[in-house]
Amino acid sequence: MRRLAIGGRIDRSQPMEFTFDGRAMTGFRGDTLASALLANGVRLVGRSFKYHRPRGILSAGPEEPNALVTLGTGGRREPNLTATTVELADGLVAESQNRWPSLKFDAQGINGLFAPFLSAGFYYKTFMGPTRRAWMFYEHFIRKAAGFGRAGEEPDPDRYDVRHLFADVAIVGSGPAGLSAALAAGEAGARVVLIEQDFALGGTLLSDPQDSESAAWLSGMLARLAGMPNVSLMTRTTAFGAYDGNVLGLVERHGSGTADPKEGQARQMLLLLRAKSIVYASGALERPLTFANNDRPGIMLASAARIYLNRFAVLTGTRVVVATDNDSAYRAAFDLATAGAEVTIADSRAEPIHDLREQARRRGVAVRTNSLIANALGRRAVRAVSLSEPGGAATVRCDLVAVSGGWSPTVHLTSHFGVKPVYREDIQTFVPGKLGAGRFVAGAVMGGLTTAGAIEQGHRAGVDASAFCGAAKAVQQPVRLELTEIDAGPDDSPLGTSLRPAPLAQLVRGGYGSPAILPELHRPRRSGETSHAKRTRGGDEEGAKLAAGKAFVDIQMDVTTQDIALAHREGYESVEHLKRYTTLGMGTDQGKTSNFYALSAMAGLRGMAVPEVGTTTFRPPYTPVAIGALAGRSIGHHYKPIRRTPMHDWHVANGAQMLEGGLWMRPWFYRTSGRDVNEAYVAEMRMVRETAGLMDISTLGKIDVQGPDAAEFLDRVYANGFARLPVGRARYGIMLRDDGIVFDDGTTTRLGERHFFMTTSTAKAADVMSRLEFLLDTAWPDLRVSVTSVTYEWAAMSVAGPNSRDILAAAFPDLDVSNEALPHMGLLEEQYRDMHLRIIRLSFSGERAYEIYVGASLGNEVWCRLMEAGAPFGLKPYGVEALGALRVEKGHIAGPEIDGRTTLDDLGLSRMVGKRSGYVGEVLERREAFSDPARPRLVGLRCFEPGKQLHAGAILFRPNESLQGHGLGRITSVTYSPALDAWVALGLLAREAAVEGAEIVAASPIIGQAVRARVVSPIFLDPKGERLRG
Amino acid sequence: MHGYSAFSILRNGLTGQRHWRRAWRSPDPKSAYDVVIVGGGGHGLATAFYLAENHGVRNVAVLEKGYIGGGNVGRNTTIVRSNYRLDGNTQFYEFSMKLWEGLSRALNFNVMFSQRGFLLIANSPGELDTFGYRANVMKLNGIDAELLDREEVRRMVPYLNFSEKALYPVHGALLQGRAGTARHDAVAWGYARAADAYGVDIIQGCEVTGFVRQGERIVGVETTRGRIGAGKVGLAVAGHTSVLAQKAGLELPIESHILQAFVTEPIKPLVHHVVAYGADHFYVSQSDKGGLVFGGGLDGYNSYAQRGNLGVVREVAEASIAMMPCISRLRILRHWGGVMDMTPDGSPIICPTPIDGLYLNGGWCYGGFKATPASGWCFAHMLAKGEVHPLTAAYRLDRFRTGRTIDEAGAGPFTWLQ
Amino acid sequence: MLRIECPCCGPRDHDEFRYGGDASVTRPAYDDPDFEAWYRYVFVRENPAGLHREYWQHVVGCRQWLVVERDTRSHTIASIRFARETRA
Amino acid sequence: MADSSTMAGFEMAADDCVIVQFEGWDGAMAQFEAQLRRMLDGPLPNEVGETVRHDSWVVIRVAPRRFWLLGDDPLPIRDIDPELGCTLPLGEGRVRLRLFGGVIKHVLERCVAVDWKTLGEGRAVQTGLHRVPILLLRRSAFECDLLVPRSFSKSMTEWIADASTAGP
Repeated sequence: MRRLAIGGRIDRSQPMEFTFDGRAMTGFRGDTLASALLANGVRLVGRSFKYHRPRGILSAGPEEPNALVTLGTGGRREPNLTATTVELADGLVAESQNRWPSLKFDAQGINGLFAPFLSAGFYYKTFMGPTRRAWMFYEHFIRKAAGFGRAGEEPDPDRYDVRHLFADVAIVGSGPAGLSAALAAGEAGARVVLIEQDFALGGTLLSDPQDSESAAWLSGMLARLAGMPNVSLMTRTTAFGAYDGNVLGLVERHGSGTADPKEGQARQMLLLLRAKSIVYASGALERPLTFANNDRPGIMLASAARIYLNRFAVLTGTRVVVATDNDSAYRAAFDLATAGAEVTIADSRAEPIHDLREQARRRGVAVRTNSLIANALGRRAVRAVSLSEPGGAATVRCDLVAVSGGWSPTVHLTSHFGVKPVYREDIQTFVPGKLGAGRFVAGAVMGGLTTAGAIEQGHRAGVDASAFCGAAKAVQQPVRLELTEIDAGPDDSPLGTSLRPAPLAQLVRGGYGSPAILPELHRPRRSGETSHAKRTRGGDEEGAKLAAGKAFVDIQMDVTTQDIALAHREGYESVEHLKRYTTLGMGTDQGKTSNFYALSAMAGLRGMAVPEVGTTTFRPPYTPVAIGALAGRSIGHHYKPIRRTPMHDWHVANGAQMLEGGLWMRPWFYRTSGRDVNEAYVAEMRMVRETAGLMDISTLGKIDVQGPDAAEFLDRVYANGFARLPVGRARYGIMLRDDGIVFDDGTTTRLGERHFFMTTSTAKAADVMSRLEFLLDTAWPDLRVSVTSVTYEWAAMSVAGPNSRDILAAAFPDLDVSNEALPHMGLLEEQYRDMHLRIIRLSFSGERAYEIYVGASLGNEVWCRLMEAGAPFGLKPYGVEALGALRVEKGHIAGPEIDGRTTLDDLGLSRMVGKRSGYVGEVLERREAFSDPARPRLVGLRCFEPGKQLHAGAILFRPNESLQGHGLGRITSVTYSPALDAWVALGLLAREAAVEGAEIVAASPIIGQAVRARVVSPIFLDPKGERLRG
Repeated sequence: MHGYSAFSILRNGLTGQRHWRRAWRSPDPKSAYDVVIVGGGGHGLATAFYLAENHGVRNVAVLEKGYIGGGNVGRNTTIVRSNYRLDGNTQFYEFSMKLWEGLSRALNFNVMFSQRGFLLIANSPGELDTFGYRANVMKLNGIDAELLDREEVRRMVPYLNFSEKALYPVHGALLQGRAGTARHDAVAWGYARAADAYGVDIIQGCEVTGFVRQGERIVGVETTRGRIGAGKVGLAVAGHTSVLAQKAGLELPIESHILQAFVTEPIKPLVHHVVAYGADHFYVSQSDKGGLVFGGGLDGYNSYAQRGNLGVVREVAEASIAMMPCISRLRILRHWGGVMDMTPDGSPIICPTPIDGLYLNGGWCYGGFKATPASGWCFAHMLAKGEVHPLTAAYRLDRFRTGRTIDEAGAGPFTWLQ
Repeated sequence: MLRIECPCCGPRDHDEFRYGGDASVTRPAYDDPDFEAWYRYVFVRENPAGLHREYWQHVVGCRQWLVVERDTRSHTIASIRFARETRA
Repeated sequence: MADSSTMAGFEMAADDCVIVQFEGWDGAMAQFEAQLRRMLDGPLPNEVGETVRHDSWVVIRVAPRRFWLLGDDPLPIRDIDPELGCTLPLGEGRVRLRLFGGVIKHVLERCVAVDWKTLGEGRAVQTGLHRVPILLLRRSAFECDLLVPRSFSKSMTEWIADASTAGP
C-alpha cells in the first residue's frame, strides 16, 4: 500500500500532520482520514462490536461499517466517526475504538472463542436466574462490553448554528445526474440549491482518473454552474432527512479545522431548506460480497479501491483479487492494473456481459470466470483468498481483495415521507416508490444507468422540477459526456452493468460457500433459474471445506449468515423481526451495506420473492446527526427566550432571587427580607399585613376586550355574570373548560360600556387568549368583539397593606384615592402627567390593595416612585412565595387548586354562579361524578400539634384510619401564618369528611410524618373582608 | 415448550445452533376460536398468554395485520415505572411492575427488565411539592419512592446540568428505584412464544376488515385470510383503535397522535438510570447496546403516519442539551414515530363495549409499554370471566360521560395536550 | 415540519400555529342545554385515517383560526380556509 | 430604550414607537375601511402583509380585519364609530429593532423563516423569532424593522446580536 507520486485530487503542496492512536503521520489537503491512513500503510483500524475481530477500511464513504474512530478530547471528544468521511485536518487526533489495551492486541478478542454460544438472540434465552434480579448482574458486564466509542462528559465548547433557507429546486447529490439537473434548473431560472455531503463536488465522477474525459466534463460543469447566481452549490452538507412540507434537514460541516468558536463560527450548521421541489440524485452504494472471513482488513469494495487510487492516489494493494458478480468491478481492476498492481478477477459468472476479456488481456489482468470467492486467509490483513471453481479450489495470494456484489440505489431520502421503495425484479434491487408531486429522481438512484443516461435523466428532472415551481425559461440541451470504450472500461458508466441481473445468484452464494452453516438456505423464488446458479450448488460440499469461518452480513454488528439462518429457524422471518432479533442494520451505518443481502437471504430461506419478505423502512437521519447541530443556537442562555418585566433590573439590583415561571422571570423572594426563602417569605408576609408591600404583577395575562357585544361575550366565557357589571368596577371571574372543569380565574374590569380589561393567571395567559379567539372565530362569529393581548403593553404592580392608600396618595399627590373615589373593586383611570394610569383596587392578599397599571415603558419609573413615596410607610417589595402564602391565609385558590381536575363546586365557588346558564362548561359541569360525596372539595386545615408543620402533598385520612391507599384528599398549598402563629393549609378533602371542626391526619410518609390538623374554613384571616374594604 | 437456559445455549453452541425451534408457530387460522384477539402487539399477546395461563382458555387466536410487535411495543423508549398518583392508576401500574419483576422467568424469555431506577427531576420548588404528593401516594400504596435533594441528585447523575444559571435548575428529584427499562421487542416475542406453547394461534399477515354479527352480537371477524368465528372478540390495537372500532360501529373518545423517539450511536456506558425532566419534555436512558434512547412530547396533531416532524426533533435536541450538556456531540442515529391512542384524560380504556361480544383494550396514550403485563392480565380476566377486573374498574369507557376521568396531567379534553 | 399556507400570511412552518383539534364536530349553541350534544362535541371523535378537518390558529401571525383539511396518513393538505368562512 | 450595537457590516438599534390598532367588525368592513380611509386621507393596504405609507405613518394590514398604524409620534387617537370597529394603542408593548447592513440577509436567516430574497420592500411579515411573535417590516435592500414584544426584547436583541457575529 502506498501513495503514488502523481495523480489524485490531493494537494501535495499542503501536507497535514495527524496522529492515529498516538502515531504521527502525514497526509495532504484533500485526503480523508481513511485515505491518509491507507497512504500511511495502516490496514487495521478497528475492532468489531461483538467478537472484537480486527477490521480494516471497507469503503470510501458514509456507508463505512468498520473504520470508526474517536476524534478530539475533553468536551470535544466525538466517538464513532467514519474515517472515510472525516476530512483530514492539520493536527487532527484520531483514536481507534472498542479495544483494550490496544488495537493490535485486544483482550476481548477472546470473545471469538465463545462465538459458537454468542449467536443472535442468545441473551434472550439465558441470564434469567438464579434470582429475579439476576439480569441486573449480567447486564452490568454486557453494558460495559457494548457501545463503540466513549462519549465526553463535559459540555461541548463548540458552537452550532441554524439557518432558514428557501429554494425552488433542491438537488441532492452532485454526481453526473445532480450536476446536470442543476444546470438545467439553473438555466430555467429556478433558484437551485445543490447539496453534496462530500467536500468535493462530482460524486462518482471523482473516482475517475484526473486526466479522464469525465474529469474534464466535471470541471466544465462546475465552471458553468459557478457562473450562475441562482444556483448555490453546497459541499460538506448532508441532506439527512426529508420532512413533510418538502422541508429538507441539512447539516453543513465546517471545513477542515477552520471553525473558530471564539469568532462566533459554528462547527456545524443546521440548514432548514424549504424547497418547492426536490430532485433526488443520490446515487447508489456498492454491495460487498458475503463469504467466509469477508471482514478481514484488506477486503474493500471495488469502487472504494478505485476511489482511493484515482482520487487520493493511494494504491491499496499490489497483488489484488477483484471478486465480482458484475461488470462494474472490472473498471477498478483495470485502473489498479494500470497503476502497477498484479490483478486477478474472480468473476462468479460464466462470462462478463460486456466484451471485457480482451481489454483485460491487454492490461495483463487475469480473468477467472465461474470463480466464487469462498474464504479469505490472514487475520490482521488478508494474505490470500480461496476460490471455488469448476475445476476445484484455488488459492490466490493477495494483499487486497476488491469486492463487488452489485449496487443498491441510495433510496433512503426518497422514503422518508413514507413512500416505500419498490423492488425491481429485472435489476434485483429497490428503487424509489411513487413520489409525491414536485419530487423527482435522476441517475443511479433510479436503478442503474450509464453516465450518459444519468446526465440525460438529471437534465429532464431539472427541467421538470423547475417547471413545477413555475420557472420555465428555455433550457439548452444537456452537456453530454461521450466516453470512449477504452477509457470508460466495461461500460460508459462507473455503475456499469451492476444493477442488471446477476447479483442475486452471487448473494445467495454467500451462503452456498458455507453449506454447513446454512443448510436450509434456498434461493429466492424467481422465474427461470440460470444454469450458473444450478452449477454453484453442485460445489456445496467442497465449499464447506473451503469456507471455514464466519461470513458476515452486517460487518459492523457482527451479524453472520449463520445468524440469519438461525433467525429464520426460530421464526423471526419478517425483515423487521430479522433486524431486531439479530441487530442487523442497527449499527452506526444503519446497514447501508448489509440490508439488501439480509433481505434476499431471508427471501431465499423462505422461498419467497424479495418484496414478500418486506422492505426495510428508512428513517432519518441518512447519516448520524450531532444533537448539538439540531439544537443550533438554542443552548445556554438562548435555550428559550426569557421574558422580563419592565422592573426586572430593579429586582435583580435589589436582591431578588428570581424564579422562572412560564418563561417569565419573577422575584421569588428578596434576600433583603431573609437569609433563605422560608425566612424571607414570612418577613414579607408580616410586612404586607402590618405596613405595606409592593409586588410586580406584570406577568399576569392581560386582554383588552372591546365591542358592542363584549359584555355578552364575557357573560358566556365566564361562569359568573359580567353583563351587569357597572362601568368603573372590577369583578373576580372564573372560566370553565367545555368539560365543566375550572380553566382559569382572574379579574375583569369594565372600562366603558363596550370596553373591558381582563386579567388571567400568568400560567394560562396564552391559553385563555387563544380560547377566546377560538370561540369568536369558530362558535360565535356574529358577536362583534375584538380581543387583543395586552400582556406586555402594561407594567403592573400591586401595593398591598394597611398603608397602601397612603402610599398611593403620597406617590400621586394629585389623585383622589379616597375610599369614596376608589372603593374596593373600583377603577381609577387617569392621565397623570405623562403617565396613563389604570388603578384598580383589587386584593389577592386580603389587605387593602391597589393594582397599578401603566405603559410598560414607564413601569420602572412608577415602581421607583412608589418605592420612594412608600419608604416612610415601611414599603418594601415582596415576591411570589409571600404572595402565595398570603393568598393561602385568605383562602384564595391558585394553580395548585386549579389543577385541571377541579370543578367550581369542588373549589366552593358554585355560589358565585347561582342559577345562571349559557356559560362555557355549564352543561358538562352537571356530570354525575361531580356531585359524588367522595369527591374532594376545598377546605382549610389548621395544624394543632405544637411544633409540627403541615406539608404540601400530604395525604389526608380520618384519625385512626389506617394510613394506606389514596386517603380522603390531600394538602394542595401550605404556609406558616405569622398572623395566627400556626401552620395552615388549603386542601381538597372528600365532601363527606369535609366537616368544619373535624380532626384529620395529614400523612407525609416520604418524610416519615403524620400530623394532626383540624378542618376549618379556608378563609383563615378576616373572613368578613374588613381589612380590604374601607 | 422447549426451554431456554444456559444449558440449551451450551448445547446449541456445540452443535451449530441446529436444535432451536421456532419461537412460535405460523398456523393457518381455524374457522372459529373461543376468543379472537385483534392486534399482535404486547397487549394482545400478553392477553393471549394470560388467557391460557390464568384461565385455561387456549382456543385463542391473535390476529396481526403485519408482523407481531410491529407497533408501539417495538417503538417506545422502553421505560417501566409505577409512579402514578391518581386512584386507579397507582394500583394498576404497580401491579404491572410486580408482573414485570417476574416476567422473564414466567415467560422463560429474558425480557431484560433492568431496574436501574427512574429519576424525575424537579425544576422548581412547586414541582418538588407535586412530586412530594406523588411520593406520598406511592408510599401509601406500597410502592418504593424517594425524594432527593439537589446534592443527592448530583451524586447520582453528575452529568446533568447543575448550573445555577440554568433556566430549569435542578431542585431535587423523585426516585423510583424499582423502575427501569426492558427490551421492548423481547416482550412481544416472549409473550408470543409462551402463548404459542399453550396452543394459542398467532396469525401474522392477517388484517381484520370487518366484524361478523348475529343480531346485535359480534360473533366473528372478517379478515384478509377469511372469516374467523369468535365467542368473544378483544381489540388490542392501540394507535389504530378508532379505525377498527368504526368497523364495528363503535364511537370512541380517542385520537391518534405521534410520539417520537430517538436513539444515538452506541457509546460506552454513560447514563445508568432513566432520567426524566418535568419542566420540558425530555427523558433519557441508555440501552444495553449503548445507544442513548430518548424522547419528548407529542408532535401535536392527529396523525397515523409513523414518522415525526422536524420541529419536535429540534425541540427535543434543545431540551436534551439544556438538561444534559455533554449530549451535544453525540449523534442521533435514528428517530421514528409511534401512533398513540390519545384519550381526553390521558388514561386507558379497558372495558366491555356497548356491543355484545366486543371488548376493548386501548387508549394507552404513552403509558402502554409499562402497562403491558397488567393490561394483558386484566383483559384476559375480562374475556375469560366476562367481568371487569377490579384493577381496571376505573378504565371504563363511560367515564367521560359520568365525569369519573383520571387526568394525571390535568390537561383536559385536548388529546394532543395530554 | 408541515407547511401550512395561511390564507392571508402565506405558507409557514406548522410551529407558527396552535393546533385546535377536530373541526368536523359541531359546537352546540352557547345556551343549548342538551347534554348529549355537548358530550359528543367535547369527547366523541371520528379520528379518521384519512382526510381530517381540523383547526389551526396562526398564533405568531394573523391570529386567525383556520380550518385545514389534511390527510392524517400522508399529511397532504387538501384545503385551508378561515374558520369564519367555513361557517357560512 | 435606546441601545445601539455595531457589528461588522451590521447594525442594530432599538427604540420605542407608536402603534395604534384598528379593527373592524365582521360584516361592517366596507364601511369601516371607508371611515379609516377618510381618517387617514389615503388608501389602505388591501392584503395582509401589504403596507401603505401616509406622511410619517405606515399602515400595515396585520389580519383580515385588523390594521396597525406605525409611527414615531403620538397619533391623535381618533375614535372609530363603535358600530364599525374599535381602536387600541399597542406601542408600549413592543420595541422596534432597526436592523441594517450588508449582511442583514445572513443575520435574518439565523432568526426567522422568512425568504428575504422574495420579500418585497415595504412588505411586512408576522412570524416567530425563537418562537416569539414578531413583525418584520422590510424597509429597503439592506434594512428592516422588527417589532418585538417588550418583555422578550432583551432575549431577542441578544439572539440577533449573537447571530450577527456568525458571518455569512
